[in-house]
Amino acid sequence: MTAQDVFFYIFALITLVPAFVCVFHPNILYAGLSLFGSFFGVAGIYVLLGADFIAATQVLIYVGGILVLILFAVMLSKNIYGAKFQDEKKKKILPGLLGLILLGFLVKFILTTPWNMTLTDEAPLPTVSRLGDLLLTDYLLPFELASILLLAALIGAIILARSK
Amino acid sequence: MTYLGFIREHLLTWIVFLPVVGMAVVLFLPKEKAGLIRWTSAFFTLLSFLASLELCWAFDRSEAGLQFVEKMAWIPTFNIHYYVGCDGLSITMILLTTLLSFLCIFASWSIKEGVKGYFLMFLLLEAGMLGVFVSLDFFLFYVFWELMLLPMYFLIGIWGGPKKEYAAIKFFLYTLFGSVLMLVVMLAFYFYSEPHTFDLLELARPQILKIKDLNIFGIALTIVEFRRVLFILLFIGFAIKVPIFPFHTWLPLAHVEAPTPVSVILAGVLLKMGAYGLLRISFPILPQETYWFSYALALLGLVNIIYGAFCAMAQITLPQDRGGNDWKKLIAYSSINHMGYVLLGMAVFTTEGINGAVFQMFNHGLTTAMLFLLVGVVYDRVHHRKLDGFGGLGVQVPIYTGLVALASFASLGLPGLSSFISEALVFLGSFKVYPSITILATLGIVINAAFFLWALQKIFLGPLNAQYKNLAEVNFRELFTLVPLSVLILFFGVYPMPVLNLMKATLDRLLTLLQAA
Amino acid sequence: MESLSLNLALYSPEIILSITLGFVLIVQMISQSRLFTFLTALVGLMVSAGATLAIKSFSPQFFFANQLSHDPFSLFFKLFFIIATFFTFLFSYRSYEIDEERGAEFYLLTLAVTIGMCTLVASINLLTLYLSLELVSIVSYALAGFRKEHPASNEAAIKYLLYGAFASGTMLWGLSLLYGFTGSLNIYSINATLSTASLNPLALYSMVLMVLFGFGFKITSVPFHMWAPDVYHGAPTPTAAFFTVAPKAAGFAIFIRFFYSVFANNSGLPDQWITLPHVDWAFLMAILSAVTMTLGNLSALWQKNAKRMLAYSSIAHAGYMLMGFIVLSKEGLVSILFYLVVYFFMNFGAFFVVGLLANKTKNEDISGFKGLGWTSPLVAFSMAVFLFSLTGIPPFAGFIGKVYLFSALVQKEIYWLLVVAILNTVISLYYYTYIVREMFLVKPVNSDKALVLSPLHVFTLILLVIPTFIFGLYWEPLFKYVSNSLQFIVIP
Amino acid sequence: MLESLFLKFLPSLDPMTSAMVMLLGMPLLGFVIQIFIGKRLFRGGDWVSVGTIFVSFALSVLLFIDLLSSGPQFQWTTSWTWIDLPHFQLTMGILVDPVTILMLLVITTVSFLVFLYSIGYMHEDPRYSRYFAYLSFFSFSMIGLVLADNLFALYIFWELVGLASYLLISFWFEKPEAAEAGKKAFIVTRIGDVGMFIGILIIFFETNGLLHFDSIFSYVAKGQFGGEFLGISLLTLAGICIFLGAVGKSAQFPLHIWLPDAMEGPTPVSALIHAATMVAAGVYLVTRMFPFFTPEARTVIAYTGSFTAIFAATMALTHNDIKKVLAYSTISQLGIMMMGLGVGAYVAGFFHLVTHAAFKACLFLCAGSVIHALHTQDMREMGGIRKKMPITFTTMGVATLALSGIPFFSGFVSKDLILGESLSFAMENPSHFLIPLFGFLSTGLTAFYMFRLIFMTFYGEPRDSKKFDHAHESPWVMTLPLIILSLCSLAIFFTGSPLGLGELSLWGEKSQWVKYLLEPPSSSEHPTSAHLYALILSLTMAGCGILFAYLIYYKQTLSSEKIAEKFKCIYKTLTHLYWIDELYEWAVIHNLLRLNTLLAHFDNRVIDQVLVDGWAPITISTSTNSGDFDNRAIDQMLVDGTGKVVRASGKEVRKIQTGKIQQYLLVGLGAVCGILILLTLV
Amino acid sequence: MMFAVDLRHYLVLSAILFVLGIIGILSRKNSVGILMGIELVMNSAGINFVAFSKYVAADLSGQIFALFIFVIAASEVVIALAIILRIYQNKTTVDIEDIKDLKC
Repeated sequence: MTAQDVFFYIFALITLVPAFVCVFHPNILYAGLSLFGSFFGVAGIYVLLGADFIAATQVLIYVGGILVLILFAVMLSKNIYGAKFQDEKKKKILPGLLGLILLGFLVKFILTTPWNMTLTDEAPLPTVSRLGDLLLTDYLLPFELASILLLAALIGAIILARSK
Repeated sequence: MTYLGFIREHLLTWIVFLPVVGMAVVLFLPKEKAGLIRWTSAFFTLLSFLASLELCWAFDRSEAGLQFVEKMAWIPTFNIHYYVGCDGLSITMILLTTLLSFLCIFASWSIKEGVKGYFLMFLLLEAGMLGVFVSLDFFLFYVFWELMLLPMYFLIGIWGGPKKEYAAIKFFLYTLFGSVLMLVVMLAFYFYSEPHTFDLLELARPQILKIKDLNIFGIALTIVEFRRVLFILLFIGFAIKVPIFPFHTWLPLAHVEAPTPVSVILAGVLLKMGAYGLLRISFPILPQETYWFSYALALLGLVNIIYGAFCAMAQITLPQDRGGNDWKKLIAYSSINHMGYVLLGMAVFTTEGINGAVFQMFNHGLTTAMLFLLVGVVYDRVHHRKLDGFGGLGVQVPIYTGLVALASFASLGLPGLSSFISEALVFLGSFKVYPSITILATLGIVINAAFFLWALQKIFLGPLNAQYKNLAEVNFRELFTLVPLSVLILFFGVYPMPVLNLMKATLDRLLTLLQAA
Repeated sequence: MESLSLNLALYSPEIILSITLGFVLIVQMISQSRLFTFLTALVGLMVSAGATLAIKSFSPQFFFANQLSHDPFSLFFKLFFIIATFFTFLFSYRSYEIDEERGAEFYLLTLAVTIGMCTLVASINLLTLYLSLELVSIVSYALAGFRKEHPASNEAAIKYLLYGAFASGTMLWGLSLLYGFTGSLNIYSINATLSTASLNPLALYSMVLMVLFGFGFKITSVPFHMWAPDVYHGAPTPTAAFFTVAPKAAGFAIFIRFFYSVFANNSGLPDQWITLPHVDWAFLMAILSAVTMTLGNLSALWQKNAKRMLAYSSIAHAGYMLMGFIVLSKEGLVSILFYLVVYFFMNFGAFFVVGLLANKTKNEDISGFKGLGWTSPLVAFSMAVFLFSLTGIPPFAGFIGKVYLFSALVQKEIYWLLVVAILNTVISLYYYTYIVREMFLVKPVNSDKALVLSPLHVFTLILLVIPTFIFGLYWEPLFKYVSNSLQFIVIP
Repeated sequence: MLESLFLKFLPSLDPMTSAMVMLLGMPLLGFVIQIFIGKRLFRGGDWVSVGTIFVSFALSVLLFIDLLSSGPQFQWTTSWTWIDLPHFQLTMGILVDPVTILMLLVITTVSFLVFLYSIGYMHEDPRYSRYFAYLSFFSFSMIGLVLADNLFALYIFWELVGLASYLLISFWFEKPEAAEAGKKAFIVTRIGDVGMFIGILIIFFETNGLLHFDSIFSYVAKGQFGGEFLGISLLTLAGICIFLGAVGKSAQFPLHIWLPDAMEGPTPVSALIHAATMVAAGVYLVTRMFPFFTPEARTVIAYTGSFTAIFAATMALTHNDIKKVLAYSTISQLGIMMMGLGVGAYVAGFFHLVTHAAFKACLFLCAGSVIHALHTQDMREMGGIRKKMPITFTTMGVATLALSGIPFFSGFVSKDLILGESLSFAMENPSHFLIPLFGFLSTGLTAFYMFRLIFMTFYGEPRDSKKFDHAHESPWVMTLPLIILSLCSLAIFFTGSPLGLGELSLWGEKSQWVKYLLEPPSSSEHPTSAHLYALILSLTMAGCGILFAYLIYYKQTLSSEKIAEKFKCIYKTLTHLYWIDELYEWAVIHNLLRLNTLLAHFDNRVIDQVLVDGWAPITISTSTNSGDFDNRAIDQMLVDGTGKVVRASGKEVRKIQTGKIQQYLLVGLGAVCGILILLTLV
Repeated sequence: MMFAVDLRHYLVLSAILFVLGIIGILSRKNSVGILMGIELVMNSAGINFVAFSKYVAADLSGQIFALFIFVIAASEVVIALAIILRIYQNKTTVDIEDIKDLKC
């Protein structure tokens, strides 16, 4: 078990435990806050996977953007501590069961599939410049498309959120 | 001269599409001018009728095959053609259709609201019916077949009686069910034929249908069985239209609820389509299966005869709240009975039988049309059709009584009137093959007589119901619709050959084909 | 850089659409006139359609670094989307649900969806595919909630969003597995690897199902259809009409392209495919098709709201179209394409009439149709045409569409599905004629006034009715065009 | 004579054909004119009908004279193809032979006289011209019937006379009874007709399409008519079927029920149709088809006839309606004729038809005259009008004597022949002794009830003085036919011998013209001893009958009430006509109605709501088991049909759309997991 | 060596995350909570792509995919929050259980 492995398990824990809390904690505020940890954990995983830029972006976008938005939304709604936001237990049984079945299938799939692993050498870090290259050559179209998407999403959000 | 030549070359097209032209003209007429709309429709149906007379005139009676054929590519990629023609089988039906349509226009005078829409629909209906009778391409046939449904739905649904909505949707659902089954068979024919074709004549050639074994969810169907399944599907499609027991329940309802002219068309023409379809499509294309099925067909014919007669009789015996006591329903059920003779005649593959069957189709068209027209006459005046609700009208309206009596006697198969000949031919033909069925079927004759006379008695005989002291006699317009039919009924009852001559060659050829199977 | 100009040329319809998108904003800001904005949007669409036709002359090829494919298949759908958008704009004009000052925003969002759809049908790369799919979806969520004051619209939006996000998440996972298994994002490479590798069928099925979640969501196939009635019901009518037609068509397009490229191989016979070994997704889809049409039709029977009824009907029609999908032959695919065109006119037309009526009554209840045939014969007649066409009765285009679908089944001798389909046709008649009945068989109340129609509405209506007729009587050119459009596989 | 006449006036046409067409066509012409413009003609156009029928009458007389001169071998036939299909032809043709001509003579004579009589009898009727139209139509059909040269054509006219009969019986249709009677007549005869039609079918089938009388006979004679059905040879079966037609038309047991009711029609109609001609058509048919019947079939005919004879005669005993008595008498006499034909007395049977036509027509017309005078048909309201209506009384007396079979009168001649033949038949086949027994008994009964009628009507005290006072003799148009017909009822008219015994005829064999024309030269004479016994027996029976009638109704030494009291059971049975009508009512009509109702119900409930609207098999089986369609439980179970099931399932199915997005997602995900689980399991 | 981390570990981690996200989506009453579930799902997919990118594809395509997933996640959240805000304004609730007016 190398250091990397240890880090993996640590990050996995950092990811999963808050995720668990996020899903099962009855209080939405705690759920939102725990998400913070989970996102960080994922960023850590990315680092382990040699995706430094992705990891950084993850922190920036998720933690800096999305999470803040979500928390903002949570805060906006009144009565956070009111009964309204307390989830019932019963509702979780069926989804949980289905989730477990699905998980079973997925894990079985993951473990039985002969992955076509070609990894020999570590991809050199940092990846930023190569990613930038790709984005302006092979992935130019998605890049542009994303801009349209963002524009449209922005306008859409504005339209919806703006009061009359 | 050249114009005439042009018309004659495309005579069938003219016949079919003149009503459509009429439709287009009516469409641009202002809604308020009801009279103009009526006369325009009358004019175009008359043109169509005249054209069909010309067709009859120019028709070569000794030719068994198709005449006046027109064939044009329509959808080449799907091998669909505009392919029309007529032979002895269809020409009688064309004549019947154009005649009844023309007369019905005059019976439609009592339609007071939505006149424009009514006549538009009516003309479309006529075009659809004529199209069915001239089509030689299965696809074209199907399109026309379905095309009729729409105007029929509206005609029943908008201008019908109290339960019109139910009747209309029931008719529509029923017939659509039948036709989708037909659609399946049509596509199967197309894809199993080599080369793929919708051409009914091509399909009728032996060896053209290369049907394969089939396996559906482990149920193996051999070629023979599969062909039989196809036959049955097709048969159900047509049986609903005929209608053959137990697919008949739409009929009484639709007939009763429809306005008079539409009942006339329904009984006079639409019912024939089923039988026509069997003769035109099922019989030639699947002769072996027809042969295999013939006993069942005869039995169904018998059931139709007896069952229809009993149900008609029940109109007299049942009180109204249990669905009886309705003159129109009585006639509707008698149609079921009459179509039974057609089936019986078709099922036996003898000259007399098949000629009788087709002739019976024609005659039933005349007599039942007349009966419905007559019911309409009195309904327009008193607004009910309860058999119990009349009484002694014979004193008040003798001419009307005479006409009803004539039509009723024609319908019950009195010699000297046209139906007798066709029924007798059917019996003569069927006795050779299925004596016991025929003997049972003769029971229908008695019951027929019983309920028609009973109805006559209830309505016209006995002391005059004081309510109808001022009932008006048939007027000139109504006479105009009724007299031609009575004359034809009488004429063909005495001298049927003009009609039989038209069809005998064709039917003989069909028969040879079937007997070969 | 020569290749860049070529790429841009081949991408010109979408580019023009994006430019239009910008122009719409600018024109709206400058002129403050709805009409100008409207015209700008229409002109942009027309130019884009022109561009689509113009680039037909380029030979089929991949472009944008194998992200997109230029082929008749995608061009057909691009044209389809542009026309659909065009009609949506016509529809939205003066619609009570899209209020005056927000017209530009509506055009903008719809155009963005159109760009997404146009890219989607051409994409052969998982990334572009996913991205354009999300472009379509995310903007659609906003469109569904466009009547933001209206709770139903909000509800439609949130439901659409949640379902969409869930579906795309699941699909994304599936895509990631595909990527993980083959190491490539290009669908042809994926197919190459998949068809040589020996994979556990169950694993393959899991991937198929996960991807299917996303596509099934788009085409409203059972069991991924459940969002559709609510969303179509709640969304503004023009948008709902748009949703039932365009994104669904886009879904079908990419569904076809993806499944036929990734999970199927050419069988050796021309225009025939076989599924990957051990993964009989065709049979699975056949069952889904049967269930979809049945469920859609049955649920539609009792609807009192015309829009909701049409929503269920559109589910049923998805089921019909899936019949063409499962036969694995060119005939089947052609019949889907043909049906989509026909379906566009009739379904859009039906929604259009519902919208016209709703402009007056402010709701879409079927009872609002009472006596319409007597007060506004033209509208009622058109509605009847659309509905009968949807049922599949000659001489309307819907019948021809069904004939092609059925004949695809007959050719493959899948009779059980055919029987289900014809029974469904009969059932569907019942609820379609329910509206017809209300319109014609019921006499209007005296107070009922005729619908007030602007010339534009009449024009649009006629534009929709005529093809519904024409394609029912003479569809040869359309069929030829459609079957020529079915060349989507370019051997890399 | 006839031919030369026609050659003179219509030289270009075949004289016989044109004569026949004219004979047939004249009444038709009368009908057409009357039905369309009769009302507007002078006197309601009665002269048209009378004139046209007179032409036919004259023609048939001429024809008869020709026949007498050319002898019994005369036969003339012509035919045209009527329906011509590949491998199938139906022809229409005319066959003229002695039987035809005799029938023509009877028909046209009686028709003419009745037409004449009707002018007086019907002169007040509002539908005067329509009446004549119908009469003309009847004559046309009847003439057509006897002219037909094949079974099919015969059947056509057979039905047409039925129609005419229907129209005339219910001529006074305002009376519900008349309307009812017309319908009954038509339907009951139609039952017989269907039998006949089946017979035609069998013949058509067996002979490969031969329907010509001659060709059928030669076919049968060659023994080619084979085949069996249920152990009965098809020939016999066909014969019985054909005979069924006659049973219906000639009101033989058990289809006799219509004839008494048919008396609701105007009396001249009863005379013409229901006494002289149409009802005799059955006898004519049997005569015409005589060679066709096998011995077995003939036995059936004989039994039917004899039973009908005695049966109807007993029913006539107690009736008080003058016309009904005559009607039952007609049935009885027709039975005698049938019996005669059945035992092989071909000539005698037909002979009786001819004589019966005259005296029965006379009787009816006389009755009509009485009714006309008294405005009632009930004999209990008559009496003592002998003086007031001498002509009527005399003619009726003559006809009664003829009917009773008293020497000097025609009935004696023909009836005696039949009885003699039947007796000799029974002597040859002792097991069939019932046949003559019935015959002789009926003779006695006939004499009894006829004299009862005479005594009650013409003798005694007037029972209803008011009516009596109004009574007067009828005008000459009515009495003239009476006189002519009563003259025809004299034996001398038929035999040339006043006594009526053919052996004593005055002018050679031709004076026994009926016999002369019909007797096949080869026919063997039966031993005369039988004839002698028969003569004595029948006279005795008739005498007894008259005596009883005299005692009871004239002298009233025996009280009819007392007898009735004594034989209450029998009397009651008789007054109720053996409850035959009630039996029919119960057995046929009632059950038929029930069947109808059931079927109609079946149609509504089961077919419509279950098979079509409904999910069938389970419910059907339960419903048939219970048999009671009215059952509420089934009703509630059945009402929902396929349509409703579909709609109900629609209603259920849409409930999965709960509006909760998370459930939607659950369904989707559940389906995915479900499919995966299913795949792992498979 | 079961604990030696390779592709499968990452995948299992991502699968767990995915399932957790799904459970969150299916069971949360608060619509914002559902959004969180969606984010978890997205994240798990991202992990997948990056892991495959390293182990299987040996290029950066997976990483690029992950980048775009961020973009989409962001826009989705933006739109979603706008909608939720709207609903809150109109109905003063963000409870998904209360949003069920459109049904049947």
